[in-house]
Amino acid sequence: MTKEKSKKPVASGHEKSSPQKLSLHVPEPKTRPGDKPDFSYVRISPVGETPRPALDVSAIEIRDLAFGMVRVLDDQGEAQGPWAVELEEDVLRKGLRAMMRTRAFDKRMQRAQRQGKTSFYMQATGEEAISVAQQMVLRKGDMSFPTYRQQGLLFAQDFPILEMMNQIYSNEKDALRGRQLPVLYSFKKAGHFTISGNLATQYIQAVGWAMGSAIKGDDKIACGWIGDGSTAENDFHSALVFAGVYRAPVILNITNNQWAISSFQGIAGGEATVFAARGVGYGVPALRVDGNDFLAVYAVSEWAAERARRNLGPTLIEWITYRAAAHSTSDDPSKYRPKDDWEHWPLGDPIERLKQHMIKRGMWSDEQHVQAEAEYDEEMRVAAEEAESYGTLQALEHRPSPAEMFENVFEEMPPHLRRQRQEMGV
Amino acid sequence: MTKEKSKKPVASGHEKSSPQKLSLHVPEPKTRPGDKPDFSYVRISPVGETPRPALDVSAIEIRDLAFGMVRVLDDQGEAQGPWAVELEEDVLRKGLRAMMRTRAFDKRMQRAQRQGKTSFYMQATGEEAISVAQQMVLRKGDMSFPTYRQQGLLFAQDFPILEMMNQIYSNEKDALRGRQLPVLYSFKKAGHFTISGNLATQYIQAVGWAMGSAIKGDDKIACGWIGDGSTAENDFHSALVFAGVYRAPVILNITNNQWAISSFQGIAGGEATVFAARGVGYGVPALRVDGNDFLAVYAVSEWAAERARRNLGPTLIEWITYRAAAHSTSDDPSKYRPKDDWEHWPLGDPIERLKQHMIKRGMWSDEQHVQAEAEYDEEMRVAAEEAESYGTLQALEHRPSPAEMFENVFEEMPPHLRRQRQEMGV
Amino acid sequence: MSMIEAIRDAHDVMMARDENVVVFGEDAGYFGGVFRCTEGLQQKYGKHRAFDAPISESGIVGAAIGMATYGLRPCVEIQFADYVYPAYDQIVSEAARIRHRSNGEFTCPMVVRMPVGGGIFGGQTHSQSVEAIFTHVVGLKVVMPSNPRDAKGLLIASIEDPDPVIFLEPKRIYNGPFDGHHERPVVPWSKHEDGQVKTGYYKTELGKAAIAREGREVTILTYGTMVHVALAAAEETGVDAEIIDLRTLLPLDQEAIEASVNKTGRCIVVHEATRTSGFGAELCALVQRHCFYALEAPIIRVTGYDTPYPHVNEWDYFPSPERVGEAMKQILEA
Amino acid sequence: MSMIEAIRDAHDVMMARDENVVVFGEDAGYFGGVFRCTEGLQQKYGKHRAFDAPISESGIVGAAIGMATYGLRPCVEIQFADYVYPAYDQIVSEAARIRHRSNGEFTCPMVVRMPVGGGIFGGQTHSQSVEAIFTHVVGLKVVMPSNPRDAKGLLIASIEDPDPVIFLEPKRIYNGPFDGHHERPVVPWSKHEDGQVKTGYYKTELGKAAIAREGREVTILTYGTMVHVALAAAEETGVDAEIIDLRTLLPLDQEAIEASVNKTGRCIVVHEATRTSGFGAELCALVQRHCFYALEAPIIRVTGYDTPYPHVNEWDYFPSPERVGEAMKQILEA
Ligand SMILES: Cc1ncc(C[n+]2csc(CCOP(=O)(O)OP(=O)(O)O)c2C)c(N)n1
Ligand SMILES: Cc1ncc(C[n+]2csc(CCOP(=O)(O)OP(=O)(O)O)c2C)c(N)n1
Ligand SMILES: [Mg+2]
Ligand SMILES: [Mg+2]
Repeated sequence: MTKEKSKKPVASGHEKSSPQKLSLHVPEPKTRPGDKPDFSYVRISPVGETPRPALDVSAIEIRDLAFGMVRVLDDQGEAQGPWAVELEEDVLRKGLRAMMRTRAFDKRMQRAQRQGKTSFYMQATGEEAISVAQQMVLRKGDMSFPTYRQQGLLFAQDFPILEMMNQIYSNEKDALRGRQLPVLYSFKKAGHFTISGNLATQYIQAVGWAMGSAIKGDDKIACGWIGDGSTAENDFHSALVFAGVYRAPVILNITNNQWAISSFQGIAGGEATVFAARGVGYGVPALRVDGNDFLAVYAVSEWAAERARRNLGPTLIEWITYRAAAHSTSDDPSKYRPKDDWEHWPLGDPIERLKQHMIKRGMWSDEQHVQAEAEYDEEMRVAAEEAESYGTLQALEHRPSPAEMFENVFEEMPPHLRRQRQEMGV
Repeated sequence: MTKEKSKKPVASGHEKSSPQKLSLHVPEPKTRPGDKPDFSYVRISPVGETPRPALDVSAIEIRDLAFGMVRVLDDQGEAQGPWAVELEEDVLRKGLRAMMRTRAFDKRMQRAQRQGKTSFYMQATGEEAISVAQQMVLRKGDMSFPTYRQQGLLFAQDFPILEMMNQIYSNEKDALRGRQLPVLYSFKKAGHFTISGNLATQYIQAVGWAMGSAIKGDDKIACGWIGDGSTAENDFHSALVFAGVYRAPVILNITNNQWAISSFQGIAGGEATVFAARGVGYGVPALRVDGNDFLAVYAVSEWAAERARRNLGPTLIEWITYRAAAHSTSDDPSKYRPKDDWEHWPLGDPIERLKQHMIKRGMWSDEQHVQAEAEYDEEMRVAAEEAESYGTLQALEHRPSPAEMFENVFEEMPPHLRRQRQEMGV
Repeated sequence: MSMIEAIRDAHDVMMARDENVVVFGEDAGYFGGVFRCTEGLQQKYGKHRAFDAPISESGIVGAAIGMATYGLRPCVEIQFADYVYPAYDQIVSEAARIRHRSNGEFTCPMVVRMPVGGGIFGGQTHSQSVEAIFTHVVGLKVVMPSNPRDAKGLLIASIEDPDPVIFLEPKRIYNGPFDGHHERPVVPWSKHEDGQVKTGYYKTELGKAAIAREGREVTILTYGTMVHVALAAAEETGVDAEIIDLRTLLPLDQEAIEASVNKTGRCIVVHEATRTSGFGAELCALVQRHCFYALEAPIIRVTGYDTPYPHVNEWDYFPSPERVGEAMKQILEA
Repeated sequence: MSMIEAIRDAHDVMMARDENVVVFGEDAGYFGGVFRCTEGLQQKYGKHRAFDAPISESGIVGAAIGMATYGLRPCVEIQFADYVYPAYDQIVSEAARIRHRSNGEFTCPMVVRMPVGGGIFGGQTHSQSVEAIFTHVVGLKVVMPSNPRDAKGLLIASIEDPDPVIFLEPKRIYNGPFDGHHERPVVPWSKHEDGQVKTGYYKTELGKAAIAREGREVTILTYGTMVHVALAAAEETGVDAEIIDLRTLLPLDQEAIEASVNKTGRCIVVHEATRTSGFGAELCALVQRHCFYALEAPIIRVTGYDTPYPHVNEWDYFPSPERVGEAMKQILEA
């Protein structure tokens, strides 16, 4: 390509300004307590618009998709467009059940915390589709590196809720021996990595784990998880660098639920761009997806998992969703956002949307739904009762022995730890 | 925009693979010692092709420019295209002189290190245009946060070379009192921040400094500098996050000289993408520029500086260049790349290219060039002789007093440091 | 005033006096911080002087360093000390050495605040005491108050200090003095003498210890929450302990320490951090060196154990008045 | 064999024995590391087992943790210890605690190697000794050899260790023992007994000190380069010092230390790191506690000063045989 010679070069300094007072820009959410919710800032593509690329696509080729939004379910509950996959009835039933049980579990544990039975709890309300649907495309041996808000990964596997509750209560049956804060699970048998209380640290570990699988010629893939706020952490960067450089078989998930405690996603960098757009700068193909659309989550997760399994490398996915509940039991969102925000969230409730789709397809009904809800509530009540019988924070006499503190610091206890344990008198 | 309803949704799992052995991809440069140099991997745009956007452009709007390359000087030494600015003769003369003196200085100091007069030296051969031209668009009070390879910033200001040499020799006149490794200058009066030996740490500091200027309603801007290899460091990420979020008045420079000691730029992520492409994911407008083209560097630096001064925020610039010499006096590049790489570098030598342009414009001649070279060599020889008279690593008796070690650890020396100084007996 | 209010007040006083003081951190702007230590500052001083930061501890500190070298006095918050590690490089390699390496051309007057310590069922990532990884760093000052009065005075002194200060806030005593008796109700600071905080500007000099209790039998070197635990231990055992509240760990008030140990001839060091290579080690090293001939018994350390901070077994880990009391008895018998 | 060759050999032995061992770091692949400690491994074992890494210390360690939890045994290189700080969070918050927090479900067998110490005119960013910021971290082992024989045996033991190990290599003695007499020519390891390194597989047990010199008058606790400085000091002063080469700092061989100090009644601690809160403090704290009644004089620390490592004044900072010798004389007179 040649260009005609520009006739007269532009004179230097033609745009030079005289000194001007600078000022600091501090992003601010559109609405604060008392305001009418306003989600006009969310870039939403029409259902079906964002294309489905070939599996072996490069980051550069699909760089514009980061600004689109993969959506499958339309407002009427119909599946539309290139990402619409005809899922078997039992897959949908399983997905709906897992999402509903996640929510019922959250409700029960939130209440347990309020009753002083545990120190802390974190709900995933409104975000259930993402972890549930992604888990459903994974295979045995794959490893997820979740944050504290991916309990859906466990419900999608019908993981024993008693084991989760025992951890939350730090009771005598807690597999983690009362060491970890509630919800910071570790369930290796479920492909669920030990959750860190430090944000973002595990994103690069997921990449390293996936590199390990590739180094060994294994066929396992890894999934990293991070929140919108936590993308600002440095480990986000190192994860993307390593994933891009070594083409690690990993799915890198960003759950953009619009909030990081009291900070809206603009404080993490979501004001002038979208998080998915980071992929291309690291050579990692990236998509932006309606995270409250179970079918879209399933389809894109499957696509990304396939890329990883065929040694085509990493995929970055920004899931757009909304943190409907408080950040944690220590948080009161009415202090920093409109009380009724969630009801106005334009992408709806993932459970309601899947329910609508299933009703549409004749697989489900409102009555069944109500009945299922009641059933799961009851299941959680009963399980909690049993878990509580093994101890809670109000019944410390049931807790794991203090001597456990010294176990598993190392594989073999060194002399100084033995001495300290003796000092403690246990 | 509406899409026709897809008739038959694609069946799930249609792309599902059976388990497949993964393998690790490790990027490898195209050529190694003994190979014929091959730079076909460098994306080079035709001169004049990459457009010049408006100053108040957004990162998303110009996201494709990251994959182009701003170039002004063509093979014949003519200025072409939308970025061609008619620079005054004295600007060009000044630029050429600064680049040539930089190179002469490097030559002399490299030799001094070989003679054992100092411990260490780092040349900027082949990259002189970038720092020289950028400095020429800065104003008094602006602050650069350079790496160890931006000595051109000082030459563009006619900074006293004796002060630089005294630092390199850690002699009795060294303003840094023999504390710092050679070339890790600090010259506040020249808008030259104290250089860290730790890579990338100062990129975010440049952003913070610029935020400070904006907070105070000042009119000063900052320039951050980083190498291709160092973009992998975490501080690169935090700098981009903060610059994007707060729209800091800062120019974020990436000097992509293709190498980081023995590692080619693919190891930092330059294989599947370009570094400039990182900008859009952080909401920072980004350009990719021929760094060996003095006129392009000048024009793009001026554009970015104007953006910053008008409170339009940060700009990320990837300068494409080549590290012609060894990484440092401790390095031997023939161990990991073809010996004659530099001669085949497709973007040439910045000094030769500006010289050609100036000759074309009738401002310069080959004879003048040879004469200037000799003059600068002699200037450096004389200056080095003087600097050496104040001490070198071979003449430690001239060094700053060991007591200096305890000074400026804090503004006021605390008792324990006073005690330790006494202990030392100084 | 609670310690939270005292810290907020120190910010307020300094932001009013010096427009170069700026405050930021995760959730520290609009909301005022998860512990509410910066509440109201954005509303009062504007978004450009008190704002929310991305979740990037290293970015927060790195940006603060840039601002400090520009000429501001940033006072930034790390949400929990357990999350300061990503910022460690910026603190150690940069903030602490900028003055020295530039021979004073550039300086870094900056405060990095963070809540430390356990006792709130926060598990291993909301309970750590990180002082020792900073006391080894040349070029830093390290401060830890034990009550609202000192908290305000020390924070003001830290903000005015020309060098970087690590300001550690024992979160267990944010709302009231806590002596380790978790089974008892918390007494608020308003009921405590040290909760009577002067209004307006005042400084508590860095580098000076306080004597929390005079005594003759044994010296207890401690800081933060453990001051209250040690006081309880003295009261409960009846041992006439001299309790030194170090307040500033770096630079250390060695004079006060030596004077006390030379008087009592016995020394116990109490801290919540894990033992090995904790700051207590430095205290032991100094005391044995400088008071060797006065010492009648080996110095005892009562500390957290060398394990991660537990969740449910918190009270077995937390150095209790009982443990301190036993050390007192042991050292008096030695 | 030089220490570099010994370290390379340890890698080679372990990569041949265990295909789960992988090696990476900045310039560590094709080129074999700036100190050439991994030279030839990529050529021998393939790019997927020995490769170059991006300049991202935290990425290197973070990825290594992921690999270790997958089931590999990564042994990674940080180019200089001065650059380990960005990785500090991954080491402290993750590697060190993964086994504990998952109750052994996930483990992190990983070695992080890095050159430490000065004496090469490397200035403040190529000279630091970082042991103390790791010895305070529960869940880590910390190792520092003083000669090629130990370097190989300890590195093999570290790679085989089921937990994360910080492996510190005193770069000043990579090529030959250095006793602080910088004015004298370097003697290569090939001329030294401890340079006679066995071929093939052998281990030097972690947690066990060595007696570098038996003696009766004073115990010197030290490690790395300073072992050689202490030996020189003993020889030059004629003091009959017992020099303990700790080799592993965590877990520490307390038995060996106590046995020696109880015998000599005097103790000097020597290290190159800055003094305050250095590892020497922990050694003082332990010795005064456990050998109190045997001690005839206060323990003396001979260390780097509490300033950044200087460039041109390196030899004034570096603990010299003279300084150690003077401490010996002082302690014998006490
Ligand atoms: C390193 C670190 N810094 C700060 C925190 C405190 N913290 C816990 S959750 C949270 C917000 C995270 O927001 P986001 O990543 O968006 O995830 P979400 O809670 O929305 O799921 C913060 C700041 C932490 N746990 N770790
Ligand atoms: C934090 C840190 N890690 C590693 C190093 C060692 N090191 C010094 S220069 C260098 C290569 C940098 O390459 P690049 O960023 O491309 O800059 P260039 O040398 O090409 O100008 C490395 C690895 C360092 N100085 N700091
Ligand atoms: Mg969020
Ligand atoms: Mg480079």
